[in-house]
Amino acid sequence: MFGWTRVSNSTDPHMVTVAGPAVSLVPQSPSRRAWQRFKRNRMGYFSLWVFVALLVVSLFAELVSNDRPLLVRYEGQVYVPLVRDYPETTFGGDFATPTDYLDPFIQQRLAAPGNWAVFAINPYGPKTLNYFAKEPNPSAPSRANWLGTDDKGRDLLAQLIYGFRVSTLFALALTLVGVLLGLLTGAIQGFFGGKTDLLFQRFIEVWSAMPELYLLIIFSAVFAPSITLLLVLLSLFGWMGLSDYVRAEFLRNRQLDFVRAARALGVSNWKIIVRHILPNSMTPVVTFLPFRMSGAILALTSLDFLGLGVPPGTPSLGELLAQGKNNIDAWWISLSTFAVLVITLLLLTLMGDALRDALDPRKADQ
Amino acid sequence: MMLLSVDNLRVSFAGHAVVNGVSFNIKPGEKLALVGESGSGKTMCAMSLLGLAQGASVSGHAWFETDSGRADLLAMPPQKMQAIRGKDIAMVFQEPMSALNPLFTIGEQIAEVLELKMGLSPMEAAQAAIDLIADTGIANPSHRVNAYPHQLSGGQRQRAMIAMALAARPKLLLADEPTTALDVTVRRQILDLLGSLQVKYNMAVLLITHDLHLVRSFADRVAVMEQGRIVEQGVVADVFTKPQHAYTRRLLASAPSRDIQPIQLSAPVLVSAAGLRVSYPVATPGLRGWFAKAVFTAVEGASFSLAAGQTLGIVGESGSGKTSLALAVLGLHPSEGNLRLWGRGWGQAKSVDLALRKDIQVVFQDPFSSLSPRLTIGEIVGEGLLIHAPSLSAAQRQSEVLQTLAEVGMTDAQFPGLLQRYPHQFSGGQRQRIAIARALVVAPKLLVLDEPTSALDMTMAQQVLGLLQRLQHGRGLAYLLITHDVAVVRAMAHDVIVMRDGRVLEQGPADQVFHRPTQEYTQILLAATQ
Amino acid sequence: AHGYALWGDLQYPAGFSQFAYVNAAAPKGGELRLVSNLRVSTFDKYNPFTVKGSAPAYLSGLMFDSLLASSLDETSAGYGLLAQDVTVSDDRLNATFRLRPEARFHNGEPVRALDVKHSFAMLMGEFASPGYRTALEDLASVDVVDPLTVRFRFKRPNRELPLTVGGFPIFSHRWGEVGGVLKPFDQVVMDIPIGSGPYKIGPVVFGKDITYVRDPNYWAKNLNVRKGTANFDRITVKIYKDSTARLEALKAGEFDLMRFFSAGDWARRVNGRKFDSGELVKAEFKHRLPTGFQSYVLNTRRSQLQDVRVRQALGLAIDFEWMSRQMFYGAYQRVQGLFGNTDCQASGIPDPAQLALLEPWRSRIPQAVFGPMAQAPRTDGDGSLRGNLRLAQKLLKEAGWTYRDGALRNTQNDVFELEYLDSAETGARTVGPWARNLEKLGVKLTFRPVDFALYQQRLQKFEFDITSIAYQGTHNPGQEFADLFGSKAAKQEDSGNFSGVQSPAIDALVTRMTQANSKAELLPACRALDRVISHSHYLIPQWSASTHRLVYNDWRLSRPEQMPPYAQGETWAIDTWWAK
Amino acid sequence: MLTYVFKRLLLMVPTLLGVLFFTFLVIQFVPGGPVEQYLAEAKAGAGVGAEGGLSYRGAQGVDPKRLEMAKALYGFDKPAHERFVQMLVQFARFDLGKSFFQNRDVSQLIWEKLPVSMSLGLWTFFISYLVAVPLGVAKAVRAGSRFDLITTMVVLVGYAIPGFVLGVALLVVFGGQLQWFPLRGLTSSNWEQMAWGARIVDYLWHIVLPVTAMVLGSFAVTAMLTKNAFLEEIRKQYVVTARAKGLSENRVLWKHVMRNALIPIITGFPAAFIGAFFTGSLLIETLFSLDGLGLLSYESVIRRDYPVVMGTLYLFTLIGLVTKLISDLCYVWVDPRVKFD
Ligand SMILES: Nc1ncnc2c1ncn2[C@@H]1O[C@H](COP(=O)(O)OP(=O)(O)OP(=O)(O)O)[C@@H](O)[C@H]1O
Ligand SMILES: Nc1ncnc2c1ncn2[C@@H]1O[C@H](COP(=O)(O)OP(=O)(O)OP(=O)(O)O)[C@@H](O)[C@H]1O
Ligand SMILES: [Mg+2]
Ligand SMILES: [Mg+2]
Repeated sequence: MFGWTRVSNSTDPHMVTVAGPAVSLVPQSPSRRAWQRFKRNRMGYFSLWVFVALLVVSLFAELVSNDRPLLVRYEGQVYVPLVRDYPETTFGGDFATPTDYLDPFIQQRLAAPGNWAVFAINPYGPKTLNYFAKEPNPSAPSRANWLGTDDKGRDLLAQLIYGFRVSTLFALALTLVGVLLGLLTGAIQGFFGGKTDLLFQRFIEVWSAMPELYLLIIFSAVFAPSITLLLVLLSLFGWMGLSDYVRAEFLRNRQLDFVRAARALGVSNWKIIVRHILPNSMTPVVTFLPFRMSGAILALTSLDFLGLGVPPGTPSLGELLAQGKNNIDAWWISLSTFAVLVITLLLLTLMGDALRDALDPRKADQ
Repeated sequence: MMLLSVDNLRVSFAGHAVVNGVSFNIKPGEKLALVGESGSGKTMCAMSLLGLAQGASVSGHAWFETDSGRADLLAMPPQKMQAIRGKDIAMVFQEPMSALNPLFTIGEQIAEVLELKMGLSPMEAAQAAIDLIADTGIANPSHRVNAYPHQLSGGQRQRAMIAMALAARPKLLLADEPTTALDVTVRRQILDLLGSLQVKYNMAVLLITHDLHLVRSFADRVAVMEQGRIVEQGVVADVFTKPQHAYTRRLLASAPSRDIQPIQLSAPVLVSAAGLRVSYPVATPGLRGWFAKAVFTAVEGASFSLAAGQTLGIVGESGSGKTSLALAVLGLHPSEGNLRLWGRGWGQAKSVDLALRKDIQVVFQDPFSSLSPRLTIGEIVGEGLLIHAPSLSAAQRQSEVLQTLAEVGMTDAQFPGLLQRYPHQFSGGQRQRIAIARALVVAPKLLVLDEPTSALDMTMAQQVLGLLQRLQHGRGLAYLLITHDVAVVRAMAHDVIVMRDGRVLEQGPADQVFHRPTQEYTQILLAATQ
Repeated sequence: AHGYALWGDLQYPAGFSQFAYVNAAAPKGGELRLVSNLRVSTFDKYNPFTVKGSAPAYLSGLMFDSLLASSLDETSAGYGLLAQDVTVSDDRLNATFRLRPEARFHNGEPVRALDVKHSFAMLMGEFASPGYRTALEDLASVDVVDPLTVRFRFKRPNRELPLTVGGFPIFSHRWGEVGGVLKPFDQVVMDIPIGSGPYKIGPVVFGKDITYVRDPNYWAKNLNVRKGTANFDRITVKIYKDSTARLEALKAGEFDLMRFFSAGDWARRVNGRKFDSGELVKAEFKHRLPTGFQSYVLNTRRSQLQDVRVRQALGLAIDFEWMSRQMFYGAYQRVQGLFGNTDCQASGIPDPAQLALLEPWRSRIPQAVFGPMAQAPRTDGDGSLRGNLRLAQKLLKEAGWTYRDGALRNTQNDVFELEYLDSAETGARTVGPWARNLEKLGVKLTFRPVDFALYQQRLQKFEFDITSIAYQGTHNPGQEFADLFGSKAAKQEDSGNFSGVQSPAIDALVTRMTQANSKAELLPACRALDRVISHSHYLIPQWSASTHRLVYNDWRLSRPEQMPPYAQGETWAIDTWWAK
Repeated sequence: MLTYVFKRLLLMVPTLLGVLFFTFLVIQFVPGGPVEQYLAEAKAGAGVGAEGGLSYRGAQGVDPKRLEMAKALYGFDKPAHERFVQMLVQFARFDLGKSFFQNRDVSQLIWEKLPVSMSLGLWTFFISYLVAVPLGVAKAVRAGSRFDLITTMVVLVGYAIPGFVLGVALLVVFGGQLQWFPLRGLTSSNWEQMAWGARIVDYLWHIVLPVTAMVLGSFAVTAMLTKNAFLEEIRKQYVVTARAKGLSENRVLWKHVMRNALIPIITGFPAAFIGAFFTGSLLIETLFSLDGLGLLSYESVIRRDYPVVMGTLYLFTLIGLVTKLISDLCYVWVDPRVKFD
C-alpha cells in the first residue's frame, strides 16, 4: 500500500544463521502443531498407539477369537465359516441350523483324513460356552482356556476381547455425548450468566433430582434392553457434573480481557465461546475424559438388575467385574478384568496428559 | 566495584538467539538506561538475570555482588536465587495487567513482599503497603489497597507493580518500561521516588525504556540495543550528543511529526457524546458490602463529538477515566448519558451492534491480556476478516493479514512462522503492534487507540503514527487517541480533551489547548514535555 | 386327643414321654451364636406380626408357644403344647382346644382362652401381616367356651385347618397394654412381647444383634413335646448385611452355625483354616421334605407352546447332567414330578386305582400317561444330548416346525422365538446352556431380566413365554392345586395357574384330591395328577437339593446323631442341639 | 450480592416444588407400589402353619375389601393431587413423614444413619483431599517425570478397582483371613461399656477397612484435576511475578497458583464438605454391615418406601440447593472477577 523501510537490515548475517535450526518456527497449521505437541509427550503418544492397536484388535476380534474356523476343508470342498453360516448337515451332522464347530461330533468329522479346519488363535466367540470343559465353571486358566472361564462357562479371554470392544465403543460414544452436552450447557450458562444461568441452573437442579431409578424402571417396562437405549438413558443424566465445572471455568474466563477484545471485534457470542473461551476452559474436560470413559464402562452393566443393562449375554467388562465380586475365589476373573480396566484407564489418562500438552501452546517450542 | 556485571549474556528460544552476547556493568547506585528497538531483547535480558526467562536457554555470566560475595546469577542454585529475588534485585514488569495475580488485592501482593523479605508483621505490612502505594501517588491509598488488579486503571496497576518492587528496598531495580502508562506528573513523582531511594539506599536501577526524555533526565549511563546486541553504550550525555551507531542516530532523530489535514466541515459526525457517565460498582468492605453496593464514578459528564477524518486526543492523569470513557464509547461497558454512533446507540439490536463493530475498532491499553493466549497471531489478526469480510478466501485473508502486519513492522522474514506464533512468544512492543494490526485489518472507520505506542521505541512509534496519519488521509479514518505522550497528541490530534478525576478539565482544538491552556493541570502537563 | 393328625394317624401315643429325635439328657447351658437369615438386615421392632417394620430373626419361634407343637419326624401332625386336648368335630367345622392350666406367660400369668382369642383377633386384624389373614380365610370365629377352652369355627370343612390354627403363635392380651389400656396393634412395636415360649429377650444392640436368653422357669420345660429341646442358655443372632462378609465371619469363627443354599459357595468357598483344624465342620443332612417342583413354566397361552410335542422338545434341550457337573457340583438332583419326596409321588406304571381315575379321560390326555411315569430326559452317555436333540427335532417337525431361512418356522412361516422372563440376572447362568442347545434346534430363546415389581406384574397378567417358578412342595396337596392348574384359574388374572393349564381331566383330578377323605383316596388322585401334568410337559422340571447343608462349630456344639427327616435346617439345631 | 442471594433463596421454593412434583409424578407410574406388595404378601400366605411348605390358600384373587384396606393403610385411598398437597403442607412444617415399612419417622431414620454416613463421608473427604491435592501439585511441578508417571499409575489402579471388589478383597484378607480388623459395624457390641480412649480406638479400628475401600478410588480424580489445573496456570505471567518477588516455590504454588488453579475444587469444597455428612455408599455399607444413608435410600427406592424417598429427597435437595448457593458464593469470594449477572 505504501512504502516503509524496516529499521534493521534483513541481511544481518546472524539472522540468517539462526533462521535455519529453528525447526519449531517453520510455518505449520495450528492443528499440526498441536499434533506435534501431542507427539512430544512420549508416554501419551505411545499410549495412543497402544490404545488404537487394542481397539483395532478388538474390532477385528472375530479373527482373533472365534468359535468358527476361519477356513474349513471338508471332503474336498473349502468353506469359509468366518463369513458364512453352514448348516450342520453340510458336515454330516443332524441339524439344519448353523454348525457348532466345537461340537466333538463335528470335530471328529473335520479331523477325518483330508479334512482340516483353521481356527482362530483363541477358538471361542463372545457367547460360546466351553461346553466340553473339564472343570466346573468358573474354571481356572488352563491350556483350553488361557484365562479360565467365567461363571457361565464362557472363555474369559474371548470375553475380555469382545467386552473391551463393546465397552470401549460404548464408553467412547457415551463420553462423547456427555462431554458435548456438558460443554454446551456449561458454556451457555457460564458465558451468558445472569438469567440464563439462573434458570438453567434451576433446571439442572430439578433434572438431577429426578428419580432416575424409577424412570428407568418405567422405561424397562416399555423397552427391551439394548445398548442404544442405554446410551440414551445414561446420556440424559450424565452431563450435569461436567457442566458445572465448565460453567465455573466460563464464569471466570468470560471476564478476561481477550474476551472483551473479541467482543470489540464483533465476534459473535458463539464464536467467542468456541474460539476464545473454550480452549482456555478445557482443564476439567481433559481431566474428566478418562474417568468418564471408565465410568461409562462400568455403567454399561450398572442397570442390569433392572433389566436395562446390555442385552444378557453381551460380553462387557462391567459384567465380568460383577462376576468377579460374586466369585471372589475365582481370582482369574477379577484379576484379568481389572488389569484390562487399569490398562485402559492408564492409556486414556496418559493420552489425556498428551492432549493437555497439545492444547497448551506455551508448552510448545522449547 | 561493580554491583552487577553481565558478561556475554545469550538468551535463545529453540535455538533462535534473541539476546546475543550482551555485556554491561552496573555500579551500586548507578542508573543505567537500556534503550533499543522493540523486540531487541531488553526484556529478555532483564528476565534472564533473575532466572525468569521461561522456556529459554540462557548462557553467559552475570556477576552480582551479594552480601556474601560475588555470585553468578545465571549459575545460581534456585534456593539462593530465591533469596536474591525481591530482596536484592527486584523487577517491574512491562505489562502490569498480566503480571499481577488477579485474585489478590494489590495490598496483599505488596504486603506479601514486606512480610517475607522485610520480616514485618501482617499488620505492619498492611500499613506499609498503604504507605508505599501512597508514595506512588495513587489517590485514596487506604481504599485502593483493597482493590483487585482488574479494578485499577493501567497506570494504577503499573504503580502497584512499582510499589511491590520497591517494597524490599532492593539493591538493584530492574524496571522494564515502568512509566509507560503514567502521565507526566505521576511519572515525575515516580522518578523522584526512585531518585530518593537511590540516594537513600544506594539503589541501582536498570531502566528499560523507550522514552529518551526519561533517559536524559534520569539515567547516568545508557546502553542501546538492537537485534539482541548492545550496539553502543556510554554516559548519557556522550551517547546523546555524539551517537556512534547508525541505529542510535536514527533513534535520536525520530520524533512524531504532525502531518494532519484539517477536518472537512462536511465530514459526518461519527460519535457524539453528551453528559457521558461511566461508573463501576465497587464492593463496600465488611458486612455492609452485603447490603449496599457503592458506585465509583470513573467518568462524569463527558461531552464531545468526533467526525470522520478527525483525531480526538484524550490526555489526562492516570486513573482519570480515559480507558473507561473509551470502553463506554465501544459499548463494552455500560454508560449513562447520550452516546450516539452514526446516530445510533449500543445494544438496540444485534444487527446494528454488529454493523457498528465493523466500523469501530480498538487497541487496548494492555495488549498481552487482550490477545487470546491459545490462538496464533494469524488467527487473531485474521479473525476480524472472518467476521466482517467473510467472502474472502483463505489465501486472500492470509495475504491481507500479512500485509497489515507488515505495515506495523512485522514481517515473516523477521519472524519465521510469524502467523503461527502465539502471543506469549513476542515482546511487549510486538504484541502492541499485533493489536494494532488486528484493529486495522478490518478497515474500520473509527479507531479507539488506548496508548497505542506506549511500548514502542521512537522509530517504531513514528512508523506506526505515520501509518495512522496516512490512513486518515486516505480513508478518512477517525481516531479516539488516548495517550500520555503529549508529543503523540501534538502530532496527531485535531481536538484534545484533558481529563482529571473522571471529569473533563479542558477541551478544544489542539492548537488552543496546547498554546493557551486554561487549567493548571494542562499547563503542568505541557511544561513537563517541553 | 393329645394331638391332631391330618389323617388321624398320630405316631406318638397319648402320654408319650419325649420325641424320639431329642436327647432328653442334653445338658442345658452355653451359647449358640447364629447369623440372621432374613433378607431385611436390621430390625426395628419386637412385634413380628405387624405389617410394618422388621423383627429380629427367630423371635417368633423362640418366644411364643402355639396350641400344638409339630414333631420333626412326622408330617401333618401336631401334639398339644399349650393345649392339652384337641377335639375336631365330625363335620370338621370346628376344633376345640383345652388349654393346660399350668401354661404361663413370661409375666407369670396363666395362658387363657381369652389370650388365644385375642391373639387370633390381632393376627387377623388390619395391622397384622396380610399373610395371616389369608391363611385364616376360612376361620369363621374363635369362641371362648370357658377360661381354659377355646373353640375355632370354620367356614368350610378342611382337614388342615385345625393344624393351621394350632400352629399359630399365642400371646398375652396384656402385650401392648399401657396403664391398663391396650394400644392398637400397629403401635405395639417396641413393647417386649409377652409370650409363653422358652426364651426371653436378653441383651440387644438395637438393629444389629439380639440375644435370647433361656427362661429357666419355662413352664413347659418338662413337657413331652419340649423335652430335650431349648438347650442353650443364650441364643445370639448377629446380622451381616453382605453374604461375603457373612461367609468370612463364619470362617473367622464369629458364629457357630450357618446353613448354605448355594452349591457354588458350598463347593468352592466354604473352606479355610478352621475347617482344616476341625473346628468348623461341613455337613450335609439328608431330609425328607417335599422337593417341591421348581420348574421352567411354559405359558401355554402362547400359540407356539400349545402343542405338547413342542413343549417336550424344549425340555429335551436341557442338559441337566452337564449343568450338574459344570455348575452345581453335583449338589442337586432333578425334580421328578410335582410331589417329589412325598407319598403322593407317582412312579412306575399307574396302578388300578389311578387307572380308574384316568380312564375316563383317555382321549383327552397324552397316551404316555398310561405308560410309565415321565422321566426327565437324561444326557449321560455318549452323544446323548445329540440324541435328545435329534428326538426334539423330530418332535418339532411333527408339530410342523422346520428350520428354514435362518429360523425355525411353521407352515404359516411364523418364527419360533421365546422370551425367558426373569427378575434378576442370575437366571441367565442356567438358561444360557439351554438357549445354546435350543439354538441347534433353531429355537431362539432370549433372556429378559426385568425389575422385580415389573416381573410380578407381568406374571400376574401372564405376559411371558417362559419363566422359572419354585413351587413349594407339600405332603398334603389340596385346594391350592385348583389355583395352580385349574381351568377357572387359567382365565383369572393374578391366579397361580401360570402355564395356563385348562384341562377337564386335571380339574376332575384336583376335585378328587380335595374331596379325599382318607389317605387311600388322596394318593391315587394326586399320583394320577402327577402323571398327567408331567406327561403334558407344562413344566420343565429343574432341580432341588435333597440335603440341608450346614456348617457348624464342632468344638462348641453337640448334636443328636441323626437329623429327623422333616427338620428345617437351622431350627433343628436351635431346638435340639446343645453346647459342649 | 444480597439481592442475588435473596433471589436464589426465593428461587429455591419453585425448584423444590419442581423437584417434588416431578418425582411425585414419576412415582405414580412406577410398578409395584406398597399396595401391590401388601397384596403379594397376602397372596403368599403366612407360611407359619404347623409345617413349612405350601400353605393353604383360602383366598383366590383380590378381595376388593382388602384392596381398599391396603390402600387406606398407605394413604392411597385419596386422589394423587390431594396426597401431593398434603405432602407439601407437611414438608412446609419440616415434617418429613413416616416410613411405610419401618417403624420410624423419616427424620428419625436419617438421624440414625448419620453416624455411619458421617464416618465414611468425612474421613474419606479429608483423607482424599489431604492426599490428592498435594499429590496433584507435586505431579504438576514434576509433570512428565517418572514420579508423575508412577503416581498416575498408582492412583489409577486405586481408581480402577471398583469399590466393592476392593472392599471384598480387604474384607476377606484383613477381616476374614488375618482377622486384623472387624468384619462389621461401626463399633464393637460392648462399646457402651468402654472408656473414652478405648471407644475412640475401637471406632477407628472399625472404620479402617470401609474408609480405605472408599478412599482409594477417590484420589485419582482430585489429583488429576489438581495437576491439570496447576499446569494450566503455572506458566502464566503472574507466576513469574510471584517468583520475581523472591517467594519460595512452595508459596508460589500454594498461594498464588493454588487460588487460581483450584477454583473448581476450592469452590466445591464447602459443598463437598456438607455433602460428606450425607454420603452414602450402598456397596460399602452393605459389605461392612453399616447402617448408612446409602442403604436407606437404595432400599427405600427398591421397596417403594415413598415417604422415605420423598422425605430424603426433600431434605437432601434442600441441603443441596443451599450448598450450591454456598459454593457459588465462594466462587465470587475466591475470584472477585466472577459475576453472575
Ligand atoms: N517465548 C518466546 N519464544 C520465542 N521468541 C520469543 C519468546 N519471548 C520473546 N521472544 C522474542 O524475543 C525477542 C526479544 O524479546 P523482548 O521481550 O526481550 O524484547 P524487548 O526488547 O523487551 O521489546 P519491547 O520493547 O517490544 O518490549 C523478540 O523478538 C520476541 O519475539
Ligand atoms: N472494574 C473496576 N472497578 C472499580 N473501579 C475501577 C474499575 N476499573 C477502573 N476503575 C477505576 O476507575 C478509574 C478510571 O479508570 P481508567 O482505567 O478509566 O483510567 P485511565 O484514565 O485509563 O488511567 P490510566 O491512564 O492509568 O490507564 C480508576 O480510578 C480505576 O481505579
Ligand atoms: Mg520488553
Ligand atoms: Mg487506561
